[in-house]
Amino acid sequence: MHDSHEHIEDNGLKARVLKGTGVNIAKCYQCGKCSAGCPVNTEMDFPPSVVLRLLQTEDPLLEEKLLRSYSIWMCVTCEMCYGRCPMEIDIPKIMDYLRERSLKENKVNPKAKNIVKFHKAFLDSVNYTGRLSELGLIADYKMRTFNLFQDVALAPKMIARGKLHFIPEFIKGTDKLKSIFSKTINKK
Amino acid sequence: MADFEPKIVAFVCNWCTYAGADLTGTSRIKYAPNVKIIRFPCTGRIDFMLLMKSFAHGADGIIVSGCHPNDCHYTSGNFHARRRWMAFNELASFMGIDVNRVRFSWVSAAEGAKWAQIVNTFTEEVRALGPYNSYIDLAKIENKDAIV
Amino acid sequence: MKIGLYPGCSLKGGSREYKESVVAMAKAFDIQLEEIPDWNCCGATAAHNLNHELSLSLPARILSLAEQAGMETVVVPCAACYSRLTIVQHELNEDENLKKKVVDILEMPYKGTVKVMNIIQFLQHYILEKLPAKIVKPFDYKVACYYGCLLVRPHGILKFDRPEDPQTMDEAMKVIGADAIDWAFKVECCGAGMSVARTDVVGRLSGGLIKDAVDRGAEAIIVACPMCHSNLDMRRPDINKAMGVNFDIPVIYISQAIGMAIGIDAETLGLHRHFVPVDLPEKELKTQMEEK
Amino acid sequence: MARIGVFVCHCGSNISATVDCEKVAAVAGQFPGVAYSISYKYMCSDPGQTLIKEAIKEHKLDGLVVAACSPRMHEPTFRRAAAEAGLNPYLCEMANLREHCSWVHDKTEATTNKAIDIVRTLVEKVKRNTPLFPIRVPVTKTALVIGGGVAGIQAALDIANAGNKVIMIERDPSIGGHMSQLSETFPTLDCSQCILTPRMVEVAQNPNITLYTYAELESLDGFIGNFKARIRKKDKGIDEKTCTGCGLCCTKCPVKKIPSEFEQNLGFRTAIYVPFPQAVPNKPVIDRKNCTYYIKGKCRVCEKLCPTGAIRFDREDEIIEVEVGAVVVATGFEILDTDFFPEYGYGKYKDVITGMQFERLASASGPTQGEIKRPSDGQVPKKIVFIKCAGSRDPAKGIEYCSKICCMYTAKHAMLYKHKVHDGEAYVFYMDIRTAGKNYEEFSRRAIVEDGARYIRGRVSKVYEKNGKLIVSGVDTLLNAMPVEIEADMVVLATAGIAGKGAEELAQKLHISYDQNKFFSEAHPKLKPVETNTAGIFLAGACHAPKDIPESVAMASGTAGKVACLFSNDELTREPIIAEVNRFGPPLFSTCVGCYMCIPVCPYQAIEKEQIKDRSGNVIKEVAFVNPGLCQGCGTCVALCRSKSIELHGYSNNQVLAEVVALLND
Repeated sequence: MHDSHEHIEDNGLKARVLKGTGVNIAKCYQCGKCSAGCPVNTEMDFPPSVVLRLLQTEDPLLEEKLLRSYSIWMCVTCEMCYGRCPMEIDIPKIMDYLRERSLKENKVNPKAKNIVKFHKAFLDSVNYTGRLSELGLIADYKMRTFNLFQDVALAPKMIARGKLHFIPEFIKGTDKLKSIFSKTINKK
Repeated sequence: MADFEPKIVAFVCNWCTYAGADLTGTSRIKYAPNVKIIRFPCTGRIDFMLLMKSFAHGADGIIVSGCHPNDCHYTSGNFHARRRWMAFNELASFMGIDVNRVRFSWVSAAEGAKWAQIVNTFTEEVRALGPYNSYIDLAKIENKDAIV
Repeated sequence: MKIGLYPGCSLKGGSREYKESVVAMAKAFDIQLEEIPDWNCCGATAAHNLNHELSLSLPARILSLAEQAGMETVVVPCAACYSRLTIVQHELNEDENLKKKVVDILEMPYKGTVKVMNIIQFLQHYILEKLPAKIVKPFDYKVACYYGCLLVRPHGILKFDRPEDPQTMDEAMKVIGADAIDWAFKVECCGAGMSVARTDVVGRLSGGLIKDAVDRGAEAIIVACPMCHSNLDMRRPDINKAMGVNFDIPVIYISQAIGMAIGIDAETLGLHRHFVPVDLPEKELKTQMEEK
Repeated sequence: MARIGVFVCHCGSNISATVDCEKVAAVAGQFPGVAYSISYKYMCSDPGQTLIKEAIKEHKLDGLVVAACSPRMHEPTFRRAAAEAGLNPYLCEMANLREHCSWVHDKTEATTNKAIDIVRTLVEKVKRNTPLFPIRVPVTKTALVIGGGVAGIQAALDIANAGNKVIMIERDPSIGGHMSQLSETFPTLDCSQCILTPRMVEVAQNPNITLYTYAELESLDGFIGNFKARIRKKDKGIDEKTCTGCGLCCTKCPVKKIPSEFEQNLGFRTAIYVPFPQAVPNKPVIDRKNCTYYIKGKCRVCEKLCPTGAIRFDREDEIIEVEVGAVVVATGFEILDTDFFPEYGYGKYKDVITGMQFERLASASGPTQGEIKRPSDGQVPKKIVFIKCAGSRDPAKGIEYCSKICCMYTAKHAMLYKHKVHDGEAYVFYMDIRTAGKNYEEFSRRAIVEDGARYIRGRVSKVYEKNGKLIVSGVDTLLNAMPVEIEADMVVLATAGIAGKGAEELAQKLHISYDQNKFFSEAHPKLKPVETNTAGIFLAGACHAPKDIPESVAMASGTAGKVACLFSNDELTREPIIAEVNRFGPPLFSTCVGCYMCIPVCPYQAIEKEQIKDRSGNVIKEVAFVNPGLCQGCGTCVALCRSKSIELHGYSNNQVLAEVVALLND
């Protein structure tokens, strides 16, 4: 699974991706098939193959650009790139890694703030109740993003169809969950 | 110990290392006279027995050298040699033979300089290790010249 | 027969009709689905987007709970949850250290032995062969089976169906008398997690695939993923806006379609919960007889 | 007591500058068994050699050690001298005092001593040398050529024209191979048929060549110069002597809708058929799988109609045995089918075709008489997309290597298309353009610059069909990986070239090795490109790796040259430095215990099991036997043999041990 590659000791992003995900970016020969199949290619400032290219350069400036890019947040993890890559490079895994780094080094692209906020809202809801409460999520998300009017039309229809619960259900192991969160994403 | 001149035997294949050693000569690269070469068609031909006998007859060090992987004149002889060498290594160290006194290497017909360098470094290493009498005792040869 | 069930959050809320129909369908075949006690959210896209360890731990807890409940098989109707659970199980089995790490985080035992099944595998194992006998009203419609991303990718790990132009769902639909059309967007992405944050993207992607299905004469789109469903169904207004058209093709869960074929009433199947009404034209009996 | 002569050479001052040659000679003279010892300025010179020859006679020497330069330099010289003086040349050894001593050490006591040690070592060895005699094996001057493609044809003609017999076998009903299916050929765009068919006819007419089509190799035994091949001649259902090839049977055969292999399933053939008009031989065969008579037991229309009564339903396959001295393997390659590619529709789209199918469409003799028409509806495609590296350079789903020929033939296809459909658009998706070769780069540039083919750098992710169009979604990696979507009428996949069907089984029949992609392996990647590691078996063409026509033909001629060399003498003489499993009289027969560890390690498959039988033919013992025809003398088996039952002549255990002992005990 992991391509071992002892020669790389430097702590450039390419090397860190290898350490962190076991994916060897040097394998990519830039055929572009990933970008060709990517459903959100046009939304991205750097399509997948370009993301890999940027990593291949091992140029700190370009790596910086990448961590601050919108692409890594636009990726919907549909796995199409991975599924068709002739070199079987796990690009979604790389994207996950880059997002995590971008967040840790708080270099999240301004345009991607909403996406991140949504994910955070989602996880907070899970952290809080153990499960996702859609109403809670939507509300929380709106508070974070302040676009209060998006989807207002949706909520009532959902309620009418019994799809929104006002009282979120709590699982018994919420404390367990909290400890999981504190040991991972909320680690100080 | 300063005046100790190690005796080193080199078992080499005709096509790569022997030719490489020839090149060392034609390019006039100097090396220690301690190493003496015995020519074989292929490292595949070189078996344990020769190494043991060499020690038994007072060799302080042994070099086994042939073609680089995939360059073997006989396509795969050197691979068998390498496999055999790995097995020997295990066995030898188990038997208490000092495996530091055996050097396995690839030297191609173009690597005259490399040959000289291998000989010199190995000679110094063996010189540092001192004479290898322990094996002779170990082997307890009644009549050294049994097969002469 | 008792089999473990991991509904996941959507099937509790926004996509409750999926769960309702799955349970009803299973019941019709005397299969009792038992929810994993005190299950939690799998973390979905959000978790693996933000934190790898969290994205491993949440599903690991679910699997651990299932193990403790003595469940050998767990059905995961939600394709997204199915993908997360399967991938995590795979990653942990591949890497002992990672497993240890996660177990420390969980403070729970974890073996990684539970057999995780998606809804189609569940059908194949327990239902399809018994199905023909139970059909009362063949589902005699042209349908576009939409697999989406997470059911078939990454193929190396899921090892389910073929990654391009999969067939298993089509086969299942043929059993209940449907005409599963050959179309081009079976495994294309609907926009998935962007549903809220980038609704416009969903409009474009989902719109594109609905258009292809409609163009090829599909009367219904069959799905096996709540995310796909909410994007294609709940987001229909956005889609129609984005495409400047007015698609009214219904989006039906595979379990609902089968439910309809074996005569479970619309109420139980939760068809009324859809945003795009499911009113399929009555086919005249003749064709039904042929199907029988 | 041995009578060894030691001859120490000064090599001008090359040796004597650092080595005291007189001393060496003097000391050597004292060695037990040395009868004569002398030093001289130039041993390799005429007087030097005369000196040696006379000494041999005068002192009745039974062994020589010439202490001079490297044996790799002058061993042949001195062995010849020895032979001229009536001494077996293999009783002469050289001590390398120059390259391994004088040139690499300073003038010291130690250097001279080393020289002495080296000489002593060789003296001890030569004492144990035995007379050896070059191995002579007769050569059957007939070559078996397997495969009648352009490589096989070229090899056969060259070998035959050198005055040797050739037996060519071809699996299909006609020779010609893939080349006969091609339309035009790069980089000159001359018609493939026009240049190939004359050579095909030559093969049929050359008195030195015996052609068996519809035939396959059953088995091969023996060794270089002396192979025995068994050939299965599949029953053709006709009598070739009486058949005039009028073709009436083919026109009248009721089974008409069989997809034609030659037309790549774009056309049809009958059950009794000639694969294509210019076929050689131009006589039909009955395809048993599709013939109504063989399926249902009745029909026989062809039989009734045949004016010469050549149809034969009563025959079976025939096995013939031939003796050949060399084998040329020219079995060619295959290409991946369109159904190999999931993302391109698993072959379900009729208008997604392979490069080979495009060749048929473009060929004047093809199913469309050279008009480019879509298989689905016969329309002329106005937009055509060529996808390169379809399966090549794709470790995940296809093959890891580059198929090499696709860049050129795709450029050619784009050109041909533009020449035939002037208002058409040709798109080529590529990753790299690899056109190394004489006039190749110029050719591919022409496709772009003059014929206006639109090259887009990027791999196509998906092809799907929508209202009669093929939607090709690709990307332009030179424009920040911008998506490119083309509504094409036809898509041509430059599908990977892969090893031929049954390559593996054939390799096992021939005992030749093949690589991880099932292409046959050459004996040495640089220096023995056409030999296999089984002596007497050679390679030609694309069975070795994907190759274009010029390369295949060049390789074939190279191979033919090798075969001609082999056939240029009536006997093969080979160095007697080979291994031998010992043999004794009864009751022992041999110390070989029959563990056969030696068999798998031999790189030349030279070792086989031999049964030792008594007079009444009962097997007494089974032991290993080294085939002197195949053994190359590497000695790997010797080192491996547990019972020390194998000796390598010239390097026997006895000899080398003596060397070791002598070297270490001064």
